[in-house]
Amino acid sequence: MKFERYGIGIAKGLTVTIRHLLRHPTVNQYPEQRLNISRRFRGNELIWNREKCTGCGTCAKTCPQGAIEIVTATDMAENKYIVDKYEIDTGYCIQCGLCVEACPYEALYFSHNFECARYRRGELVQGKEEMLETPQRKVSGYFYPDKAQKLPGQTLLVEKITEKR
Amino acid sequence: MEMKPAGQYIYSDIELDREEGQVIADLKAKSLEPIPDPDQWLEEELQQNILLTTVDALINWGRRSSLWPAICFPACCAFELIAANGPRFDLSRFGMEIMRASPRQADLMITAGTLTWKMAPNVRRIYHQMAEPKWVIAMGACAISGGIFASAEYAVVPGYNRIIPVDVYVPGCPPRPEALIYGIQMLQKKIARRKNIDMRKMLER
Amino acid sequence: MTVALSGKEVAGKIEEKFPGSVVESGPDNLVVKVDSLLDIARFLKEADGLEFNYLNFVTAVDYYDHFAVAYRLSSLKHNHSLTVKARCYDRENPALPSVTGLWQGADFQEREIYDLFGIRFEGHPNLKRIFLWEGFEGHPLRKDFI
Amino acid sequence: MAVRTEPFVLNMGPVHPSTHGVFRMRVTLDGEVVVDIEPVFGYLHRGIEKLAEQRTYAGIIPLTDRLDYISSMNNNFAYCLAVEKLAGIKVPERAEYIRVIISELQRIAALLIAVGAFLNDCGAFFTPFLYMFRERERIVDLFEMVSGQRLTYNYLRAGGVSQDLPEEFLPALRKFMDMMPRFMDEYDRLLQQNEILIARAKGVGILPAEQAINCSISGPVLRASGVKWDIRKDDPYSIYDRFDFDVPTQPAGDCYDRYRQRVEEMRQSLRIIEQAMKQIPSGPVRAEVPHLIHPPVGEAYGRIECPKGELGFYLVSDNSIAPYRCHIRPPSLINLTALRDMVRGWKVADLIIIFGSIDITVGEIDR
Amino acid sequence: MMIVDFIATGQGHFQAIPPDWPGGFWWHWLFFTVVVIGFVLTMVMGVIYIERRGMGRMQSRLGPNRTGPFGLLQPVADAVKVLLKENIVPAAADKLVHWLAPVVAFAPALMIFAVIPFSNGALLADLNIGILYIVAISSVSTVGVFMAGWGSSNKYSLLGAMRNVAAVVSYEIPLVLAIVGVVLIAGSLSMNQIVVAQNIPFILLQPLGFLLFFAAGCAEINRSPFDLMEADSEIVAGFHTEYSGMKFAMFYLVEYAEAVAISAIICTLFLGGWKGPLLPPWLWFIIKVMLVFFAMVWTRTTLPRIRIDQLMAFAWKFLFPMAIINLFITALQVLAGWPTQLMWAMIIVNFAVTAFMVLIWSRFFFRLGWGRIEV
Repeated sequence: MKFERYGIGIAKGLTVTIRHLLRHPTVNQYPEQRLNISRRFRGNELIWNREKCTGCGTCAKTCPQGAIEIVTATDMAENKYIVDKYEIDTGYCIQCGLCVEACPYEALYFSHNFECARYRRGELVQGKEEMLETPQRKVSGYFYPDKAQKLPGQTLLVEKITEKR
Repeated sequence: MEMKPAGQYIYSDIELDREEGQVIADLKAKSLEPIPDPDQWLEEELQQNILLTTVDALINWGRRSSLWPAICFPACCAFELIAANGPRFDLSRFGMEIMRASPRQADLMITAGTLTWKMAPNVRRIYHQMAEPKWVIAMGACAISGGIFASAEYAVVPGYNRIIPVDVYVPGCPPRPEALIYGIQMLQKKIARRKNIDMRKMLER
Repeated sequence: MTVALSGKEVAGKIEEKFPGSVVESGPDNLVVKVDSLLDIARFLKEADGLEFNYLNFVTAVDYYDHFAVAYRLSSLKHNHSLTVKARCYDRENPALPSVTGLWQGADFQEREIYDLFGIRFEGHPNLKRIFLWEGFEGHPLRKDFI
Repeated sequence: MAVRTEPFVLNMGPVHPSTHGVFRMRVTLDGEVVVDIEPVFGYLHRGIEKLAEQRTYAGIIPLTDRLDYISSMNNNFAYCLAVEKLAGIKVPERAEYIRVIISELQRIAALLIAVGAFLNDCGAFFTPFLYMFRERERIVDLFEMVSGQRLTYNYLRAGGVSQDLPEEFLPALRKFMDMMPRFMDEYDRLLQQNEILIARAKGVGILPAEQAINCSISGPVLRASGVKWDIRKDDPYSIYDRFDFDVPTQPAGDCYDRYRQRVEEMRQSLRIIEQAMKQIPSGPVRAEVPHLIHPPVGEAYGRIECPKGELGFYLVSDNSIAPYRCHIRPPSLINLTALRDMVRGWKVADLIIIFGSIDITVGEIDR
Repeated sequence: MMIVDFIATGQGHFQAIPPDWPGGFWWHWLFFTVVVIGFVLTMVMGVIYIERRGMGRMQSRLGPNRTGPFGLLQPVADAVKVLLKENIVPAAADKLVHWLAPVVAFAPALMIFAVIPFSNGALLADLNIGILYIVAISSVSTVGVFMAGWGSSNKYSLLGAMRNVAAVVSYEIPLVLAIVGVVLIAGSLSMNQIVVAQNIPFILLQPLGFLLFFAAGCAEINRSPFDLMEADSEIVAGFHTEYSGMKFAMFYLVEYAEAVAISAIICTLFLGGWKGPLLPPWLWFIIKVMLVFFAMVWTRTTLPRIRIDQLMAFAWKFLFPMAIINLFITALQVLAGWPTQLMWAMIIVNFAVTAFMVLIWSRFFFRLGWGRIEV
């Protein structure tokens, strides 16, 4: 640092900031432009497959939070459980993904959706009917590579060439 | 004033700490039930559907276009909040980049992070220091319900709505910056419906 | 590579200097008597060939009948490490000598143990609650804390 | 006649713009000169160690994410090392490489924040902070691709990693690696030689080497004081002994040196990633580990060099599915021991930058 | 009708005594009072917009762009919101002082514009001691700031206010000395005469003076890198920590009004004021003010903040001696009659002197008191 006292450092810094003024900013204007989020995105809701679920309760056991509430009744005729109540409080869930990893029957997925804000605390509790897959509530590829293949590739900031020099 | 040599420090009085502990204990005893969500306006909207006056519209436009957040970032979610403020998601598009360090000048409290009982009196105080009108967004699982730390009951407040009213809940642990922006837009919608000038009350006078 | 010193060898050295102060010695740890803890700590810090000048951490474990306070020491000079433990059998009013005079880094950690386990450290300059507030009842990390 | 002034006490925090979270200092001031400070902790004490005693070994990983939330991957790494040591699990080769790449990327991300926050404390009005946040965003993108979350990754598992890298990860990482050195040069141009920064930070808050060791300081703060001690070199864990990198040190131990030290470490991390990218083999990424781990009775201490210093997990097992005791060695808390001696006699403005140069995360201090 | 001419063409020459107006002075004063207040408020909104957008772009963000077209209405929205917020007076505050402080701070910021010419002779009062008036008035807002710090009964406020007073007291001297150089060349204290005298902008004749004035001016109005009194990272929000609602709005206004004032003074003294080809003079004036303000935003975005004792050292050990030397050299040049005959030689000489001085000072004297504390 030979020139540490001549004001050259300040001048260099000023050139960096003025150059940024001329560059295209890296902003993604969210409500209009939407990023393609990760294929493995752990969305803020869970998606539950009614057909595949056997009601074994492994998800509830694995959940470090105890956020999954599952109540089952035994169906003697078909020799399986009927899920009476399947409820998860999204305001309490931490999206760690352990339940999805643990599910032995591939009946539980993450959603690919993050717009879940609510005005009321009570509306955050996801009931059985609100957990089914719909066109709005897409399935994320977390822990399911075959589902991930169908989703669009992630938008990466490294791909965005904004730094012309 | 002479500096004392290394090793000799000035320690605070234990009385002050006791006082702080007393305040915390009082607050803890007082806030056993969550404060109900301020959602009266939702029903109003359904029942009356009164056209807002022009003045109301102007005021609400001003309020919702320049929400200045107060600094209250206890924990992890703070980094998603900063990311939302940062160059990629850029809250400043909504006129929100002015983070007022002084709560007196802020309108919005984004509660990014776990609240502990030791911190609760301070957050409550910040909330009371903010000038009306003010709003609160509970960001993340910890702010909504205590989240992953809720079972450490001795230290963690299960949700900010125990001590302050919350307007919008944004779930996630932490929510993505986009999710936060979505929550902010919901709050803006809420502000837009707010009635500042109540004609009926004026007529009664 | 940090060498974990054999507790037995070190115990031999300590026994030479302070007979009867080592309770137990394992492959990489050493349990010493509470009374002679401070002397041994000073010896470990200053003796040639040992020179444990760096205190990695201090912590405590609650075993119902006693508290084990573990000091993990290492030497940046010789690059070896050792875990020294002291057992504290008094549950009502457990106490240990403080090592802040030797390793200043123990300052906050001893306060933490005092806060979360209730073990007093005699000679600590500012022993008061660190994470919880004054007037909090009980010590959270004890096994009997609900 | 000697003029006497009365000291007055200023409470800085728990909510203050530059205390990096909810940290409080009782500052005794004489005018603008700091006579003494007393740090007050506990405003974010969330009982992580207590919670860990009630959870399974796998269930603790989400907790470690939230410990030092700007270097979550490193926390996972340290915890997994401790569990593997305790249960004697062998990690597959590919998983080791993934861990190293991820952990070094995380180091860069965390150090970017540290440097940015330090410069912000110097008053550079968010510019360097936002530039560095942009670069962190590029890293976070990669992490999101791998793990599906932006901040709390929960990616590493005892015995490997949860999923293999997606196929587009390595090309994207390649692009990042080509880009990053240019940006680092740009940051250097922005403020490294700035006269005002030098005037503010050089010679301020000097921490001598002996005192640093005595206070158990670790990480960049220790190395900035001239002590060549890096766990990656001196006690290599995982596969760090296969990589060729330097341990930079700085002579003086002042704030400016700590800032330079962090920048140098980022460059070394880039070197490590470069080598790991070349050598990464294919194969399984997760060892055959039972769902619930029952380690034998015993204790283990797994430590890594995290961006803030030595992060260690001291686990005591009683052969059940949950650890009997899980102690975390928090580098942030222990690095603060020296703060008091460093700031005495300096001004309020210096207190801020000295505090900023130590680089703490409150989540880790209070746990 | 001068006024019609002025609005239509932007040209015209106002005398201090406007004889052809019916009613004489009153119309003139009324008109210009309205113009000045309107100008200040509009300019404040303009500079807030410039600062937020410009700073956003320099930080590779966008800045406000949602409110109105290109976010142009953002300052309006801020104003609507801030003015309607609750007004809090702390319980322990000195009520009267707390209430008066924003008024005391606000009035002088507006009064400065009385002597700033928007066009040839187009100013509220063409005082023959215009510069002196500015120097006198601009220090008054410090009283308001200190009242705010004292009246709030908050430690951070008090610290901020003390810092501000210290800064203003120190920086007034180099500020005035830098002005004197200009006055010597122009030969008048009247702002209008100074602009008229600038056949070439005085920045070319007084480069060192310009640098000194810019630095000292930034310090006086607490722009970065001298924004110690409201340093976010150190003392929360400085003197207006306890202010909310309309009173805070006034402080916010003062902050930017002072910035506009300093920019206007700089452009009047050094950049040729309203002079310029093609465009009408008032437009040139506004463009120049914006440019100077942009330079302030630029430095604010880039530079770290300096410490309080360094702030003092910078004033007394760096700016003050340089200002004296600058004054001395200028006086010599004026005595020798250079300004009229050897204009270009003087420009070269002055630039050489500036470069030499800055180098010398940064090498030897700048170091004094640097990096250590002087109590």
